[in-house]
Amino acid sequence: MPDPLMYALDAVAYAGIFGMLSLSLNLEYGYTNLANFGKVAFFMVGAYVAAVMARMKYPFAVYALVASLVAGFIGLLTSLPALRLREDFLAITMIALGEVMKLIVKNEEWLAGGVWGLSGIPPAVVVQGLSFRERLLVQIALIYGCLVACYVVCELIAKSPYGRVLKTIREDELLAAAYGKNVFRYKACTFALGSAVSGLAGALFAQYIGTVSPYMFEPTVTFSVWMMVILGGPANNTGAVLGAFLVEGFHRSSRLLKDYIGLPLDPINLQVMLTALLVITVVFYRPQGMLKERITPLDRGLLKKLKPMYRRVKTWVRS
Amino acid sequence: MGSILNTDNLVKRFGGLTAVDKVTLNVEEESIVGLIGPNGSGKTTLFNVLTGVYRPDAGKIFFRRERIDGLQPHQVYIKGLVRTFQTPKIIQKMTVLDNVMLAVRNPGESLLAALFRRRRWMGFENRLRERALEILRFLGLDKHAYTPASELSGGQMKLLEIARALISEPKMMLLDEPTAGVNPVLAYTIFDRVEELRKRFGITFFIIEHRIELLMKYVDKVYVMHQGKLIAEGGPNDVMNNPDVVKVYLGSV
Amino acid sequence: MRASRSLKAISTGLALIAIVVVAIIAGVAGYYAGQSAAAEAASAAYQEGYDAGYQAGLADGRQQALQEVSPVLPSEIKIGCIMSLTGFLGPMGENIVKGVELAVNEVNARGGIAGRKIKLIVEDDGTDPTKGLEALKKLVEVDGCQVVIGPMASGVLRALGNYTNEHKVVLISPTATAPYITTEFPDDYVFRTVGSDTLQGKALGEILVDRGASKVVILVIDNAYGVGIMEEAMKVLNDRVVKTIRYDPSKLDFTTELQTIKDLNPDAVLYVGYYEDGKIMFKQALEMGLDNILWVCAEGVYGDPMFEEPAAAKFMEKACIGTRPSAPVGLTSYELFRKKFKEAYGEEPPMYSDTAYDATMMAILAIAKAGEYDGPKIREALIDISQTFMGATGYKLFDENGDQLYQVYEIWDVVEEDGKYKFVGTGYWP
Amino acid sequence: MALIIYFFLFSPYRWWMVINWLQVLMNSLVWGCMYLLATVGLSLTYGLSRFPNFAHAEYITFGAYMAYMFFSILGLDLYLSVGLAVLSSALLGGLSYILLFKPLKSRGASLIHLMVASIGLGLLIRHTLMQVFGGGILSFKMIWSCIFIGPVVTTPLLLTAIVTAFIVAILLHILLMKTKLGKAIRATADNPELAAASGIDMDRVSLFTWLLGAALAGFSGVFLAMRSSLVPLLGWKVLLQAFAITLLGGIGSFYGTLAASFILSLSENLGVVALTWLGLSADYRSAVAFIVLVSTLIVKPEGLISTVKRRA
Repeated sequence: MPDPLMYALDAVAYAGIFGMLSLSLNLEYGYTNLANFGKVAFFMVGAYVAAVMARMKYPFAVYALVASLVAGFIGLLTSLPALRLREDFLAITMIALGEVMKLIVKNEEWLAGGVWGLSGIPPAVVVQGLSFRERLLVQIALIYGCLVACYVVCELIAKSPYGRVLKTIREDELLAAAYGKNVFRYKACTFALGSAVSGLAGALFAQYIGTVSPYMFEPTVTFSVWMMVILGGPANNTGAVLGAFLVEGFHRSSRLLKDYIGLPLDPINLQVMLTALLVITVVFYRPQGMLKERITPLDRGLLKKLKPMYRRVKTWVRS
Repeated sequence: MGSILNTDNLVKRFGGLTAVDKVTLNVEEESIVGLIGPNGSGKTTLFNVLTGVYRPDAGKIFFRRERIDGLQPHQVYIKGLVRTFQTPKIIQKMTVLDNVMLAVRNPGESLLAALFRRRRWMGFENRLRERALEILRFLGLDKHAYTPASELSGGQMKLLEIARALISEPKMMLLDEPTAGVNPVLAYTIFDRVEELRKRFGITFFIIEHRIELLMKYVDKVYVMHQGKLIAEGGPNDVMNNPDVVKVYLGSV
Repeated sequence: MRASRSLKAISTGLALIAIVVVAIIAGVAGYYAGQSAAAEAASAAYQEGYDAGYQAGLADGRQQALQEVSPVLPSEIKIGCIMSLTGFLGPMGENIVKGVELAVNEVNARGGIAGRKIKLIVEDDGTDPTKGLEALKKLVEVDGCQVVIGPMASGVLRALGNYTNEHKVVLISPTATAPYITTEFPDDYVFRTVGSDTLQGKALGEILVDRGASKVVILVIDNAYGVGIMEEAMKVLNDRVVKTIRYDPSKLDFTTELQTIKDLNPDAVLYVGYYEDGKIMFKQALEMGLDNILWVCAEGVYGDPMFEEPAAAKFMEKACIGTRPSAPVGLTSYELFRKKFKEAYGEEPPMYSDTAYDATMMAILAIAKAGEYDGPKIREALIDISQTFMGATGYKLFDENGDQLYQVYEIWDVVEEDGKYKFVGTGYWP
Repeated sequence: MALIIYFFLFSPYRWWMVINWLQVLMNSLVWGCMYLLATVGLSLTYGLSRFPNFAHAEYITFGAYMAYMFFSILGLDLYLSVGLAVLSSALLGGLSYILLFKPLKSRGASLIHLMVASIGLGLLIRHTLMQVFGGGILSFKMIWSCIFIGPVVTTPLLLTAIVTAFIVAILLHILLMKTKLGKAIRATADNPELAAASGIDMDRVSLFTWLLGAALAGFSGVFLAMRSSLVPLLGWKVLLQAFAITLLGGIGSFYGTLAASFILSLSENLGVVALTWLGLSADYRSAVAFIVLVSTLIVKPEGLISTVKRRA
């Protein structure tokens, strides 16, 4: 029976997963000015590692950890040759990496099913006797748990001296180096962290969809993530998540819309064309995105807000 | 007093162009040394070589009797050699205070510390903030401490750069045109502060400057550079009367 | 200056938000508008009752199915269709949808199922499993489809299997031939009206053996389709295979691969590919003079689009034979389908439009027999229907996996007649 | 590496004896020429405007589709349609520069924003083409008879491509070395500030380079499409190779591109030979470009012939 709420919730779950990708790109691009045009590669690595391990009946916590570690490690390894150079070199290398990684999983059947892909990946949390809605809600809880964790990590980083260094590197590498920051190490570290977060998103994605195949990881995924960050607002974590919601909502609504508006265009074509136009428009007229980067001193960060709240909760619990 | 920075036949080439040509110089501790020369004579390149931005093609650099040529910029910084830039490098999207504080090596600058051991660096951060505010007060910028750095005027940006260089407690500072684009009154203030800093903290200064008349009032020694070579050195008066220098300046005008 | 700039920034920001918000609202509103329209149509249709529907119901002696029709059916019966309209399989997808449309239009012209019109909702999956799953969710959750025709690619189908089984939605693919599709989800809601590649691989292998090829190079497209057939054919050919080459279809130059074949000097090549890469492969094979050996091809290159490239056509005429899943010899129902297709679209039915037609017809009949728009019931009805159904491509009796038990493969050859190329059948397998 | 050498020397089949090495060389030559035409524009605009234009792939595709439109749909003369296609491709390049990249640069857009915009533009062009011409395969419907030159097989089209590429290379050499405009292009790529200071009309030089680059890309698109067939991803499929060549040759360097085109096509073809004989999928062909790319970045990031400074 029709249940549009499920479709909406499904979109919410997707937005959560892509929100994590968007956060990780925000960390790389928004804070550090690293042009990672190969996001999809790390997403794919995470998904595949999770798929392989989940089929071997490892628990979610283990394979999610391994997935992010492997993705982070590959990210680190491949970015090393390009990180010392200008950002366009990283961009080109990463685009190429995305294509090559796809080639590898496609051709090495022993590794991950090759062109067949892998299916039958069990969901992370299995509770017997739940309805579809309840199961979806469990998934959403899991995904949003991870999203919140990533958000907190990103916020903590942004509001720390580490984040300050990243911003310095973003604005002026020479300045950062002249003031004692090992630019290369910071970049590599951030790239690895961003890739690890993407890997975690990939793990969530694999267990949510239940299948992985090389055809899921096309370069357009990367472009959507870029779209999310640029639309939402680089160097603003809330903006990055918001961007994920907007883009996912945009994709879904264009699929729904085409049933009621008799457009002579293919919906997927239209979707891509509009997305591309929107990106160009945003880059042109509002490069800072919908939510601007906030210029606040470090000491007015998240923790200052959280601490009283935490205290209040503590006293409430004790009383 | 010994020398703090000296170089030995330093060479830096770009393609066919020799930007720094066999430069040998010597800066005494706790002195203020000027570096002048016409545009394109290689002054900023020399600074870049000294601070590790460019690797020299030949020659040696000693800072406090230690070889520093071939080190990365951040390693040079750790040795206590700090520089400012010709066009002030200000992070527009940070507050003035953060712009100053970024100069200090902070235990919170590692990824793990940022995530887990926050309490450890927060104390450091608080102390650092006090110190930064103090330095801003000294340079008259304390009113703007919490405003975004993009709202400062050009002269204030220069001061901010000096503040940033100061907070790291350097042994020696390389100032690249500290008064470029600054009104004359502020320019004198800047040099007064430099003088004061030298006296108070014993910092050595090496300054590129175009306002020669201003520079000469403060420096102990001047180097003149032309087409990558040092063509003269000595006290302010000696240099100004050196025929080579006069020729260079008249020739270039 | 600054004020006006920030004003501009705010206004562009607001405009952006507005665009997105309007898009979302329009989507939601559109959905509810559609729902209320459907409700209106429902009351009208109920009055007409199923009597009229019975009168106008399906002919062709299928009354048995229709007698069991109960009035529980919704006023408008939605059938979903997921096809690859963009992406790598895009060109084929458009043709296959024609087969689905043909069946739906035909039934609608006769009054639909018990007077209820059938509404076909076509979604594009862009040959991407993620998009395919999203399309299926949209069809099931938003439109409430219980029967979905598609998807085309085995890889996409695989991503949908779990969801289909959980939500008890009947999925009939007219094209996905990879062997694992049905065995991976046994006793389930996934069916197909096309033979598994297990059979075709065997067919191709045996044809090669028949023709006495002792040195065979296997040249396949590097995806589930190509590799699937390759593995099955290897079981038949064993040590007759001197080399297997998997090529990347997205590369437009195969000269090096072809050169390897030429250097090996085999008796025959077993080739699996699609139109896009097939055309280039044959063109370049012709250029390299590889037309003096026998090429045995799978059905991916069967179809008139191949002749759009004259060089490929010439090569196929000279060197190629192949197999394709087809109806048994001289099947009347296929001729009927062909006639109808030609009337509707003015062209010969392209590859797989026949299986798509059959899949749709079976789905419609199953809905009619079930008398209720409900996945599990339709599934049972579908299995019943398959016992007696004779479609454009022959009997469709499903085995316990949802695979059809019989599949006949036509062996085709290409001939030239008055400067025009065409495919002719030369025999059948088995 | 050791494995490959081992395979070369001690494989019991002595397989290198059966390979027609001349044919491999011929294929490399052909592809080198195609790569050259496709990449020169990318390299020049990259050098001049200082950002990698990902939409360059779409100029290739666009040229091919335009040629198809003029030739197969409108039924014009072959040479005329190719000419028109090249012109319209140039027009597209020029327009995208004037309408998108130039204003973006003058607004002070960052390098990453330029790259993102160029990817967006590429997707826009590709999907517009898909919408107009359909996502299907189109073909020029021409048969090329084979020509045997000794043990090597080729076709008139390939010979034409080779000759064209050589003519284009010579013309480019004359343009860049002998004319004032060419000198201006090189000077601007070397040092934009200095060039502007010495009175070079930057706008005119940039615009000309973009027109020229897109025109050559469109030209290569026509050859690529005639050789195989016409699909919306035509350009994207050679983009990775194009970037590998650009970086290997040195950004903005014509001679570097010239050399790198042939180096890459040779290593790709040898790579495919090795892959098929090692029993690996020939799919890995594009990985060769990736390996070339990464090793360039590690060993000689400034490329064979450097004009642009690489470190930030």
